[in-house]
Amino acid sequence: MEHAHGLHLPNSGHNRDDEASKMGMWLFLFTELLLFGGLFIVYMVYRMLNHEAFLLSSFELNVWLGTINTVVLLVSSMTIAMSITAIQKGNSAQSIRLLMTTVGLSLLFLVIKYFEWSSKIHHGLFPGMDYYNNLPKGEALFFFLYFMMTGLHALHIIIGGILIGVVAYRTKKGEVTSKKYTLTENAGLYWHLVDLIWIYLFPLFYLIH
Amino acid sequence: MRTSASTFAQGVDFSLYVIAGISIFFLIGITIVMLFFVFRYNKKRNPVASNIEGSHKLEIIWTAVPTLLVMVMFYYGWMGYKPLRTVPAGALEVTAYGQMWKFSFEYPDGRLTDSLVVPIGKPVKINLVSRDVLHSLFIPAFRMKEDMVPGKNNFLWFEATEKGRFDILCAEYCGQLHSYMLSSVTVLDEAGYNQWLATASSISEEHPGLTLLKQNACLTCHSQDGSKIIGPSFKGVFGKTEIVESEGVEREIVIDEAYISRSIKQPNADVVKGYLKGLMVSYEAVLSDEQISQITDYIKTLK
Amino acid sequence: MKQNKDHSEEGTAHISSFRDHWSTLVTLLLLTIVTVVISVFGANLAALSVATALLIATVKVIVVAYYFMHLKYEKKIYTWLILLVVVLFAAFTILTALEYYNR
Amino acid sequence: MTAVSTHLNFFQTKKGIFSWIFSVDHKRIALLYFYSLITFFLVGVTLGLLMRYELLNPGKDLVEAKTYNQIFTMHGVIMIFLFIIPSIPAVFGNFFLPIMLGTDDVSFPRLNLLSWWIYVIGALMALSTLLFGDGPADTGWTFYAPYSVKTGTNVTMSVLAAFVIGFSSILTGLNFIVTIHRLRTPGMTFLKMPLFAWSLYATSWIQLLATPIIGITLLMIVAERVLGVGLFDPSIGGDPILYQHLFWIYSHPAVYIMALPAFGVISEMLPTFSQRTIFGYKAIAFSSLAIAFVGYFIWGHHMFTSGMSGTARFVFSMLTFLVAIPTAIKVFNWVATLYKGSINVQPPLLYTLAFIFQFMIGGFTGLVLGALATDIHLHDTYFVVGHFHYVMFGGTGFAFFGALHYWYPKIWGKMYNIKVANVAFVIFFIGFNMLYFPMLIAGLMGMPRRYYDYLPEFHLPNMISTYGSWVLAVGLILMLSNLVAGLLKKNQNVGRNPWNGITLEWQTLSPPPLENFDRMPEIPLNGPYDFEHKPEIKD
Ligand code: HEA
Ligand code: HEA
Ligand code: HEC
Ligand code: CUA
Ligand SMILES: [Cu+2]
Repeated sequence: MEHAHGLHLPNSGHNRDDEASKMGMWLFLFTELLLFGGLFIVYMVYRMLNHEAFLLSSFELNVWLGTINTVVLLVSSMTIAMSITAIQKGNSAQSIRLLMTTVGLSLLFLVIKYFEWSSKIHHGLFPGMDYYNNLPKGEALFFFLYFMMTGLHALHIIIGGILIGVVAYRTKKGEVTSKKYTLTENAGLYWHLVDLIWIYLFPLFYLIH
Repeated sequence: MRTSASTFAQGVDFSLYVIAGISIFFLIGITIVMLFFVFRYNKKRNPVASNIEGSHKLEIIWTAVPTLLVMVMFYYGWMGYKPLRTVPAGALEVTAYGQMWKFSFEYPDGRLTDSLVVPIGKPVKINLVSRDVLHSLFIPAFRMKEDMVPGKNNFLWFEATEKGRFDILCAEYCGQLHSYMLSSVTVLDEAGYNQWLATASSISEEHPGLTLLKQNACLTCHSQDGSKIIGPSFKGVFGKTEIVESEGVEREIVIDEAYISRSIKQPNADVVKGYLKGLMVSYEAVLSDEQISQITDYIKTLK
Repeated sequence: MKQNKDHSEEGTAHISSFRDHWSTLVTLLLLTIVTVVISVFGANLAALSVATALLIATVKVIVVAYYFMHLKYEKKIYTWLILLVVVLFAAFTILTALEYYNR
Repeated sequence: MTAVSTHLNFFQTKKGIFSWIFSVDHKRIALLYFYSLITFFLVGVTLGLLMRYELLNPGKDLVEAKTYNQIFTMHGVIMIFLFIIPSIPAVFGNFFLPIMLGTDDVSFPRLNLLSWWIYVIGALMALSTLLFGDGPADTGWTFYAPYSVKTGTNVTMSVLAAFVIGFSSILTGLNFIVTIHRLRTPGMTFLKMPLFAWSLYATSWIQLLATPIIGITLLMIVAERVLGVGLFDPSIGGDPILYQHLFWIYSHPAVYIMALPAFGVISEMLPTFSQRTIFGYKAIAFSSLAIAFVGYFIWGHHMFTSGMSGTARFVFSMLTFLVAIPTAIKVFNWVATLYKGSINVQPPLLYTLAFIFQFMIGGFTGLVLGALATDIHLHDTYFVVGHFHYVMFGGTGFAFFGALHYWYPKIWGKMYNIKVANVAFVIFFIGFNMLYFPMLIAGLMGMPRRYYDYLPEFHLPNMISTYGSWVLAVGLILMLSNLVAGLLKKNQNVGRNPWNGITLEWQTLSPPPLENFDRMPEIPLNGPYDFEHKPEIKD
């Protein structure tokens, strides 16, 4: 590209550097953690101030759907980890299959989430709706945080799903190989982060009985 | 230059002098040393530099000394501050309300004033209540300031040591007329204060509705002369036909008693076209029905 | 420093076996079941149930990070950096809570 | 001379506007940042001038109260988010970090370009508030709830702009951290890095780990305004104090995003103009990390009068004093660096000295604010305004202009008129202190900030301050026109190393070639400022 002529430094920023991409990914995950971290602080404070209301509202959520979704995410975490193993061993076909399984699981997660949300919205619990506006303050906060946090999380699921799809496509095109699989690894890291956040969201919203 | 008229002033000023003293000493000292070096080791005088990489001894000294000094500063800051939050028992309690853009004060006997009057040499505790956004009650002469936070009870206290009239300013940005949110505190001697207490609070000739409008700061947003401030002017408003938006639907209404009452109790139910929702807060808990009808009576007179 | 060429094959990357992944998953599922059981049937534990739920969540997170995210086989610096982030976040919450507890 | 003619410098390799705005070369991106920053700086500074004119006399001089409020908000937002936070890292960091490390670019060149684009988009969003609705936000740059959720001005757009710009900052930080870890030239260990790189390293960690918090906070403001939920508005359930916590969890560390890079350039200029090694290299390097770390835990000092609990006030005040210690270490080491040097008084050194002086005033006034007793009196008065202009403008701003004078010949391969630069500096310095010192006095007298109008007793300091702003303006205009005039000169050759500096950027051509070096850079034997074993640099 632009760097066609002249001195070539050994440590050029235009070299391929897998370690750097991985490090970049980790750093990016840190910012994601703190992005959710801000919301967790809000959650903590409002829970401290509205203890009873939070307890009461959490009964509105369906523990079983939450549990199923947890399982779905955990399994998807495993499949993507396996797809890395597969590509490391040079088995791209298997890797693609595992990636697509992960995408499938992410869709399953979203479908379940959709049913959960729509039943809440049906009850008028979405911020701005009439029923919501008349809720006691603490409960309204609970549902706002519920929608904001699971919503932001779902957004991450969608982005992650698309990213994994891209990885599968590029594996198919032979751009991801057993010699060059940072992309798969990074998609995996991102996906695990989404899982990590859910691991905390789940008890905080569904299990405070 | 600075008046100090409360028991805190001394402690606060003392910690200021301690910190400023140490600071000015270092500021001048370091600046002089710096300029001296620039002069003494100028390349004309000192053509060859010596590479001195550092000195552990010096590093330790200039870590330890500032550590010590900042702890001293912290200590005096804390000592000067502690009395500010410990209210003595038996303090006179006054509630201060802040709203865009006016302070008002409520005394235990129920009288409402827009400036504070306190006796000298007696602790006074002010409970701070905000009706809309953040404000901050600031009395420079007393070295005292504390925010009025809506939905949260905050307080400050002081004991005045000097007679006179001192400024009260709003120190937390609260919107358009923040810089006009002023008031004052008058410190009287015991006798003067008791006399002030004894005078009946509303012997004025004013229309009681107007008094209410003034007391509740309605007039900071609503003019009486037809000009637009934040809300619609009260002039000629009664009986007028105007367009309001209720729950997103525009409709035409004629302003009558019921509408005014609703506008005061639920200002956001019908929002006048061209004005903003949310700025005016509900006065349902503040004004009784009787007071509202006094206000309405007064508004009717503004033709 | 060791950045003299392309870094594609720097070190030999550890390859986890499918079996490792399966056992990690089983651990995580077991932990999930424990949390759900505690909170659904152990309602009388009250505040404790939140604490245990969060504790178990933390264990799960460590498992995911360690095995799925390969932290176990990465350079130590990543572990330190993660600890840094955790310490920071803990400090944020503690300092904020300090205020609300003493309200 | 011959070397110069055979190598194309990075300006010459490609032409046309697209070769700039889509360039992945860190030097071009740095200059893109520079031109956009300076534009916003001029806008911000003009707003400052307008404010000062309004405050010349009590009562109305120029604008209405609401306009004034919008002006200071716009001024604050532009200065903080568009100028001072990106300033040194995005311009000089981008340009010189790779060169100082002896590499040819950052680790993620395309991400770097993306950061600039995000920055520009954010900036356009911020400026777009001028055009529609009720005009720019009138909340102050702090966007305190609940006012910010109630007012009718375009707060939502301003807040979204700040959110977007935050990402640019995060990505720049991420890029720098990876670059420093991965791309140092062979032989350059962490402890042989120039101090500028160290300060950028510390800064980048703050950018990376603090910015997301404000991102999410600002999104909550948007949600609150759009959906009407009561997150921070107590009349519908929320807690306004929580907003302040979240805001300052970012914004206090952010002040060190502004200050640390300035410390870095100061640590570069001092050895160069004293022609000797820096005093206490490790102390300066590690104190940057210490400041970055401790800086995370002292945000509460902005909230001493908000009704926080006594325990929290105690802890935050104490921690606040702790940051003074690493800063003190730096100041003492800098001054010691002048000792037994061979000091060459040039414009960059003048800015350096002014920096130290003014930053001390700023820092010491910070200590006054950090103490509980005095902050109760001074919080939200002009004393605070004086404090932060001293640290931000008198500190970072002066360091920025110092750095500009320092690296000017390297970036453009030309030289400005040194005499004029010195004169401009003197006017600038006098104007600056005349503008901001009276603010400290007004604050002690009790004049609150964000005041459109003031009581007559504050007239004198305000008057002096306004006159000072005019002096400052003259200085600034003279300085900038001198720099521009330098660029218009033809056929100059400043050589590789006009100041006889030692860090790697002085070993290459001025301006550098596209791949930064025309020969393998050589690092000095013992540490980056080892003037005794300075590699010979031939033109
Ligand atoms: C570049 C930006 C920058 C920097 C570096 C600092 C540095 C410091 N700041 Fe400042 N500050 C701001 C930008 C900055 N600040 C801004 C923008 C605001 C207002 C925000 C708003 O409300 O809009 C603010 C507000 C602010 C407040 C809140 C005031 C209020 O609203 O009530 C406080 C209170 O503690 C404070 C303290 C400090 C301290 C203790 C330091 C310390 O880091 C200073 C340390 C430096 C020194 C101490 C000097 C050097 C040392 C020596 C010469 C050695 C000798 C030293 C000793 C003997 C101790 N700052
Ligand atoms: C780096 C940051 C920075 C810088 C450089 C400045 C620079 C200036 N600021 Fe600053 N200021 C802030 C950051 C900064 N400010 C912040 C964060 C706030 C808080 C906002 C808030 O409360 O929310 C603030 C608030 C603030 C206030 C308080 C407002 C209030 O509380 O009511 C005032 C008042 O005087 C002020 C004045 C000035 C002036 C006169 C300048 C001077 O530097 C300006 C000097 C002028 C010149 C040097 C002009 C010369 C140039 C020209 C004339 C250009 C010609 C034009 C073209 C060619 C297009 N500022
Ligand atoms: C902070 C500013 C503010 C304050 C204080 C305020 N108002 Fe209002 N008021 C408004 C705004 C804005 C509107 C228009 C929007 C609306 O209808 O809600 C309004 C509307 C009204 C109306 C309806 C006017 C019309 O033309 O339909 C009445 C009546 C009224 N206010 C009375 C009062 C009274 C009485 C008080 C004091 C007890 C008061 N207001 C205090 C801002 C304010
Ligand atoms: Cu009320 Cu400012
Ligand atoms: Cu701060």
